[in-house]
Amino acid sequence: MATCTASELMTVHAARLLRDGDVVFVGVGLPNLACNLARRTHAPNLVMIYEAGVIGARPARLPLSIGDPTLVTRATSVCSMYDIFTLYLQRGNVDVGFLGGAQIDRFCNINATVIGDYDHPKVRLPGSGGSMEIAGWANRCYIMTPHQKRRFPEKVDFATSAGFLNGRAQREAAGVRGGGPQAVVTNLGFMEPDENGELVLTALHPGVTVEEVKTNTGWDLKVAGNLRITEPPTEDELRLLRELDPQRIYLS
Amino acid sequence: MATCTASELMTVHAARLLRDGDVVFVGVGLPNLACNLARRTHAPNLVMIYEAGVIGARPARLPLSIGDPTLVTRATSVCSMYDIFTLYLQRGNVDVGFLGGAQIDRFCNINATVIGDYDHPKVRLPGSGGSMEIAGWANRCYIMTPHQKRRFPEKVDFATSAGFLNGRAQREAAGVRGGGPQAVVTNLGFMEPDENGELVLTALHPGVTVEEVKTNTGWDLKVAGNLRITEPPTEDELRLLRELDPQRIYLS
Amino acid sequence: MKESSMSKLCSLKEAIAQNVHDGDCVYAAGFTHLIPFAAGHEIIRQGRKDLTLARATPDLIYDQMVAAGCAKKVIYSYIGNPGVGSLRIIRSALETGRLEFEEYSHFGMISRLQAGASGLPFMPMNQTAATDLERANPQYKRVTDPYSGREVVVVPALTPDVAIIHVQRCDERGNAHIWGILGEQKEAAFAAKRVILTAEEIVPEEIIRSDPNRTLIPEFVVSAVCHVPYCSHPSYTQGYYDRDNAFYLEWDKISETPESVQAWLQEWVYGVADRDEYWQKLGSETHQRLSVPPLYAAPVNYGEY
Amino acid sequence: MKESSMSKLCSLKEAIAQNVHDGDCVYAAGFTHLIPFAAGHEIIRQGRKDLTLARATPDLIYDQMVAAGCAKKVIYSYIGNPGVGSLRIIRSALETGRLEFEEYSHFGMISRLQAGASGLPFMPMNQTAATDLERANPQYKRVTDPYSGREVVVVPALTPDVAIIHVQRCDERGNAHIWGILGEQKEAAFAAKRVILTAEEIVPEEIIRSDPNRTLIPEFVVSAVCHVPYCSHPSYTQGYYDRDNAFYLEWDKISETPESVQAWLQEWVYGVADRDEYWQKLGSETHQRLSVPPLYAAPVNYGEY
Repeated sequence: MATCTASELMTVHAARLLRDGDVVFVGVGLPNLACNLARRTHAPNLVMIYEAGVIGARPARLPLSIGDPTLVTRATSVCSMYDIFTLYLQRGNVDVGFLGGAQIDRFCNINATVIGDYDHPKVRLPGSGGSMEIAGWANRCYIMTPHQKRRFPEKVDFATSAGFLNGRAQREAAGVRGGGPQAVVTNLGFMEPDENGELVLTALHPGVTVEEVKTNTGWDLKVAGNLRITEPPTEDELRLLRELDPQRIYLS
Repeated sequence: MATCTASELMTVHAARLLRDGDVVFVGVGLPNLACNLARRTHAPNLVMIYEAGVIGARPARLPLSIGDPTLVTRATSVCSMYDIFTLYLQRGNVDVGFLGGAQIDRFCNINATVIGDYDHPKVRLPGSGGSMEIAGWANRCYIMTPHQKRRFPEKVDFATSAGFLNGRAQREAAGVRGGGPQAVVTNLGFMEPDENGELVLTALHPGVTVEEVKTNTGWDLKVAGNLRITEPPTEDELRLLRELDPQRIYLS
Repeated sequence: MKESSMSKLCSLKEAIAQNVHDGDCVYAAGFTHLIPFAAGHEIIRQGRKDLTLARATPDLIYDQMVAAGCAKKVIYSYIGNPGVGSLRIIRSALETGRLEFEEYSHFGMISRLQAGASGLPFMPMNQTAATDLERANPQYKRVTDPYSGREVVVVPALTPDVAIIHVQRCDERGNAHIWGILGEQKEAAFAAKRVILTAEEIVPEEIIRSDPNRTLIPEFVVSAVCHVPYCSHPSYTQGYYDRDNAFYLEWDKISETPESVQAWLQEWVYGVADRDEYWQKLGSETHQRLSVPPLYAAPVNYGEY
Repeated sequence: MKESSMSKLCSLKEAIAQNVHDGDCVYAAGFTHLIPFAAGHEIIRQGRKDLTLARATPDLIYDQMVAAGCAKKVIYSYIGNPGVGSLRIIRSALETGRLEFEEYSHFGMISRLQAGASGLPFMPMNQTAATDLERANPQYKRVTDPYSGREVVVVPALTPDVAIIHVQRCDERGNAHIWGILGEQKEAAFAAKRVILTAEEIVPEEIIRSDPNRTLIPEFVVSAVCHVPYCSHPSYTQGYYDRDNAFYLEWDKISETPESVQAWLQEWVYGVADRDEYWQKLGSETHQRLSVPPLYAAPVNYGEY
């Protein structure tokens, strides 16, 4: 089994979740690497779109910001931000969104706004950016994040983006078009929402124990009956991935 | 005094109403000729925009439709129809609109929809096109039309575009941004709205009598206290105008 | 899966057969420019019925489709023969009640498409003070602006079953460059459930990717890509050929009687297999008359990043 | 009046002096691309106060303007150093309450501009199921869709006093070609009451008119036109120079202490007269590092009609 870093492990597993032909709303960093890895392996027809208004990017170098000019040169299309959020995302043309935040809770709601009270916060985070709408309207959403207790509280201080609110029925009542989060990929394994929208442990990476995951999760994490052990990254996947970030800016 | 046709007379007078720097929402036909004449005389900085989404057209030949390709080649900008109606017209970037219709009434409301009842009309006309919004939102509107009784009823069968409704106060209550019609230019003279929004006769072309105008108007037309006689078209104006439509497609 | 497997290239005949069904709402887009006449003619040849024909400016193509019995309803904002006068066939069908209709202003019509394209249920518009059309068409409604307390006028999203969009060039997946008058091409493509793209030229992906800001329609809203040169005659394609104004005038005469309309359809629609045959039949004098000398845009440097 | 009399060319110093006043709401547009740093620095040099700085992504330029004491409020949807991390100065000013703020999602922010640009009082957005920000910011409201009875979320129009827009090229009247990432450039220009255009190149009108579909901003919304090459460094201008990622990383260090921030402002803003001097001061090694080989778009034929 090839050795790899936590970032590499998460990125390879996120890449595998993508399907050929998926239209993916991408950010910089690991999601960008996961998409490019998927394009070079099982999903050559993956279409990457960026909130800056870039569609079908073919970056020749590692993009260092969400508006890197290498995303534009050789792209299929460039449109305004308003068009990206209306014609693409709100209209239902986006299959997959990647989400991230400082906190993700039991029902997979995400906080990227504040730690503490909104008006008098302990920490003011960057804010929603595109994620409020991506979480609502992309067909499927995935989250990649290190598995740490402070990142997984029972309830987020502020729900910037909707997972399943207090349960799947509540999300459905809001009538949003997207299917919501499908999986949280961490360095320990996978958590996926159950029929009620609650995140449960569904897979462990090789060598990880259930106890280890529970210790690093802020609520009493349920474990799926059919708990899987994940397939480790292949040599090929790691080689291709490392070629995408040769200076290990994101893979460190 | 140079002799000219009714169309030439109206077009020259319409051209004179335009100011240098005006942004004008133009149609084909006489309004297009009036704008081009103004550009070649007193208003070189006139900007012509078309509902098709063309801004700053410089037609090298007489445009025969509102979407003629000669309007695009050498234009300043081309945008979508949605942008023309939002960013340009609704936002208040249009100074002047030209309007036309089968009927224009006492309060300068315009009918381009039906003669008779809407559901069982005697005649179904082309419909609003852009005129409903132009009449509401352009700063100033002008109308060019032959002076015939059937074109000037007391009340339109259908108000496609708003003049002053039943009086200026009523238009103001609707809160529309545009100033409404400023003048109706006919082959007999000018009618302009008074303080109540009612069209009154304000000018006669040389040789025309008040009686002649009244006979050709469908309501008891008031005559302004300071009734003017218009300055006839100059040789220069007629020469430039005729150069714009050498085959006399619109000037006949 | 190989990238080439994503090609959507097919004949216009196949594209219409697969994507336009009896009873569909069709939006054959274009504002004077890029009107997909070839697609309208193919729909006539395939004998589609009960279509709802939506479009700001029905133009001759809908007049012809109504004459051929394809339509049960039109949705429009201006029914005229642009630059000429009336659309005799549609007008008469409306006046006699043989054709259902829904009428808007241009802005109302385009706002319906914008809502449909944006995935929104409606779009707001400022009041125009003219309320007769609002009263005549119950699809117009009002909503109170919660900031000022004033009312705005709203129209509901339009999401046609199929949009037909003619473009200057696209790749075989359907990424399309459009220039010249844009009308409602982009909005119709995003609003529709299916999109048939017809193109003057099918070009390698690299041409499209050399100028991404020119790409208004992306592959993943496109169902079929058809190579149909001269698709828009008697309308035009900016940079490729001129508008045939003579035909617009001629149609005004042809459409004076049902007999001459049927004779015209027989000769120019039923009587030809496809657009190639139609274009050849027009003859070299017409080809010559509609040809246009080139005039190129200034270069644009994207940079080799 | 001669056409040349419509030139709006002036120095950036004059443009800022005439168009940006204490207390104004300023929208210095750009999404990573085309950020008008030179204009921000000129505002700092002229000592403007109490500005409301609106922009989806405040980026380093607003961090610098806040550090220089120009701002009393920010309106934003993402406060970060793009690709690097936090905007330390704004974040700290927000956390300590020294800076007022209004927060949206990107779509909320851009919808506010779209409404402002369109002359509409508000824009509707579909619900996202996440309602905490809606509750935290009373500018978010709801309206009932009259067609379905369901609620949509709305935001009010944003009409900044002045927008500052950097473009690749424009003519001296302000007709501007933009390519690459468009962000909210067009919407900000139409939404604002005044527009300052900064351009890499001032070109003859004929260049602009050779490609009208590339013109996103027309002269008649523009108040001033300034020729400011390299205006966007450390951001970039597509086709003209690269993004200076090294500086974005460096700012993360500089902004760790007020002393190093003030020293930086002293050296790079107060200590230089204008952008020319700033660019020369950066030195040939940086110029070299940010230069980009050309890569041109495929030709586009408009036709000599």
